[in-house]
Amino acid sequence: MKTLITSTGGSLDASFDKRYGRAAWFCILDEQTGKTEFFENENVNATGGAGTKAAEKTVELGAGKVISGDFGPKAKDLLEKFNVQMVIIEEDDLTIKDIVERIKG
Amino acid sequence: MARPKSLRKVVKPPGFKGYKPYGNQNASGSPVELLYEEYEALKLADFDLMNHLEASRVMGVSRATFARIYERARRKVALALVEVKEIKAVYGHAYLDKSWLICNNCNARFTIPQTASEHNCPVCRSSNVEAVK
Amino acid sequence: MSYRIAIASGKGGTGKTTVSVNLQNAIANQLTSAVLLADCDVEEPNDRIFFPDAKVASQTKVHQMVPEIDTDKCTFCRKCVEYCEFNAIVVLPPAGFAEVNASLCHSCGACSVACQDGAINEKPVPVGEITRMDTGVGGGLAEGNLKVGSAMQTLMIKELKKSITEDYDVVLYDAPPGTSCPVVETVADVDYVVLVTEPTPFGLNDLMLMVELLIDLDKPFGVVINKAGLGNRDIYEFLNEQNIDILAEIPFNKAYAGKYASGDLLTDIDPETTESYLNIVKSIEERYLQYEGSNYFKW
Amino acid sequence: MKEVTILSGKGGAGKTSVTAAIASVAENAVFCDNDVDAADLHLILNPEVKETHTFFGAWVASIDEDKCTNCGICKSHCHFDAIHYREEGGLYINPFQCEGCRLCERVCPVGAITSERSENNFWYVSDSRFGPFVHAKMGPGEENSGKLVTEVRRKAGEIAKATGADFVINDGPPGIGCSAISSVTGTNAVLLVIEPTRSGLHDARRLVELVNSFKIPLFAFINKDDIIVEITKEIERYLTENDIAILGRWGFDTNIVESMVDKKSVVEYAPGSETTRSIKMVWEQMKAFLEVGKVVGS
Repeated sequence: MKTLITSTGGSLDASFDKRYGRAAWFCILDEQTGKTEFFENENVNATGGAGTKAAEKTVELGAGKVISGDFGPKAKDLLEKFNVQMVIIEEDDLTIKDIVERIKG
Repeated sequence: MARPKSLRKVVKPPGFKGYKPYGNQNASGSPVELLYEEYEALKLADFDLMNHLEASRVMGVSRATFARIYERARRKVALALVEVKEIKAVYGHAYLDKSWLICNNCNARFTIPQTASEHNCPVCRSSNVEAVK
Repeated sequence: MSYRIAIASGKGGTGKTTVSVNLQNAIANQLTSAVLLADCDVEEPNDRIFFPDAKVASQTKVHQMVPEIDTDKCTFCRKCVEYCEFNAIVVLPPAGFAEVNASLCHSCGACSVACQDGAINEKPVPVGEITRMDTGVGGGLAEGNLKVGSAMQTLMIKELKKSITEDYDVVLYDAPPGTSCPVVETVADVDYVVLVTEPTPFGLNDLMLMVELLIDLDKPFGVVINKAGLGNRDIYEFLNEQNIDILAEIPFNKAYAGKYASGDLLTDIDPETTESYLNIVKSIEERYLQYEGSNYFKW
Repeated sequence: MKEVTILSGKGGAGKTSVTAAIASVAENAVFCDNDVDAADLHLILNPEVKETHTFFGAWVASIDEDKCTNCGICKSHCHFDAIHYREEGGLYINPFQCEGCRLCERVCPVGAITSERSENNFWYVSDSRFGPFVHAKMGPGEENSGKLVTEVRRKAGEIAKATGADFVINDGPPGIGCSAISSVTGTNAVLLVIEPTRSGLHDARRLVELVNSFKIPLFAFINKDDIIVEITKEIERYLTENDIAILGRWGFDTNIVESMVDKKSVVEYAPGSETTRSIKMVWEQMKAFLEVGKVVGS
């Protein structure tokens, strides 16, 4: 399964971004192969609807699970509709690498 | 490998973490673990006074499965009362209507989509999870 | 045509609602009974709280035209997504999913222009309602009430104004707080703005923002200083420097604040406060007499 | 680092006075004014601005009159009545009425219309006597934006991280719209300041609904609780029914207005007053909740 993690930058050393719709980057982790790929969030500066667009991107990238700091009501509805598992991590100072390693166990 | 159990819908998690007997200092042995779905079955059948068919529909399981869950729930409560054991509410094989779970191991909060086949923590794989009130 | 006055304040809590309600009462008693109050604070309309005995005369739903995507006709080309500046449309080609989120939609019509497949139809979605009430004061109260979470404040205000088809001598608009779009919409067609402020640094700060906006919009205005006696003199210096009219000062007193709190405002007002409202009415009367559409020659 | 947002629904309930008072008792905190539409906290914090940033707001369209052929296609497409004929002929767009949908730009057959993001909004990073302070100023008539709120909160979070601050304290916007949502998502607790008036109660109900939908722990503070006891009681009943703890209360105290005029927090202006004592209690309880997850003594 693929997992989307919100990130502040385009590499594994970047910090985990606790915002969903307004995260700077999205990291896609393929849990089977352990490979990661980074996508820039085009809607980071949208005046509205950033959460909706992020949810659309999540489904488009084929993620079944999404890890972020919080989800707005509109994003929640959409993710629920597409059976995407939402995961909230509240810790600060995590890098994308930390989270990926946690998942890999 | 055993067939994964299908998830049972729990409308509302129990409002307690557990029960302790009093008037008896030496409650014996390990606590009885009452699963959320067992609590829900007791509630639907003996509190809301639904018949088994109605209750099974609410929980989204077959009538036979409901009967099994309900039977187990009653036996556990009886065991706890007679053998003076504590009761602990434990997250079982349930998903909650639009609500969130929390992992006691890594503190991640998460949802369980209806199509999910497992209910462990999606980050650290721990099975020590409970519903967020 | 009615003479239209907006009652506005940059900051919330200056007593804008109190002034609106009492001003309607004073105008009804002193000037003309054909005076309507319209509550344009559509997100949190509070004027009706002051009329516990109001009778609802009529109620109309307000709709927003929201596009709906017919997935049988849709070719999932995503052109509508590209046209939508408000990120209200989600299209997922592999899933055959295309939907418009009504709470993000601004009803601009761009997606209908974008769609080449005739898959978009606009359907009315309720965003709130307009209520007309008989309050026993003048022509009563018109209230716009927007559903929680809707972004269509300006549409609601426009519709509220449109719903006032009768010919009143004076219409008062109780504006929402702040200086953003809904306020601009409220004052857009008025003949005069009454700014309500309080003599504190907060009041002055927000008044300055409001003055800046009204000068930009080229609207005539005057200021009512509420809670006079509290705070300091800075606001008077500012108004004097800028040569802005002070219509009246309403003295602060705690008993009066208690009346506000309980929604009981139109009775037992102390003489000083009554005097203040008379002063506002007088200033308005002078302007009203010069107003072209006025047929006010009775006196 | 933990984050708290102070909200009130209706304006004028005393939210900024409460925030300023908390600012003077909270140690090692970063402050953030989320009320970007009518920012007030800076009047008391008296910040020394270190950085100024432009915030790009909504799109605003304008017509190049040299290219325009007066065909009127844009006008017929505009759903906001923002495009008008000039008395002397020619079309123009009223920037205050423009919603920024850019449809006119797309339908113009001669490419005479362009849109630009409004540059009339600013946000600042400042130092204050209580600690770092992030605040903003929106141009008049600008669209009230949750995005600007998100932006100032992000910066405040970054500063807190960099300086090792324990708390970020947000002075929330009025209302229950998009900017209020932006100011509560992802915070650790919300403090609701309620003034016991009919409209105060009315607004509090709508806010409780909103905050509950995000499952964020919610606490209440009652301001001017002695103005009308009957409504204060009604508010207390409502809060109890909804399991919302009242962390503290202020009576009507002229010190509050006087301190504001003096551009000080009430804690600085009247350190020995009951009002000051009360706010200290509120912060102690809030701090305990944020640190260990429960409220002391309630």
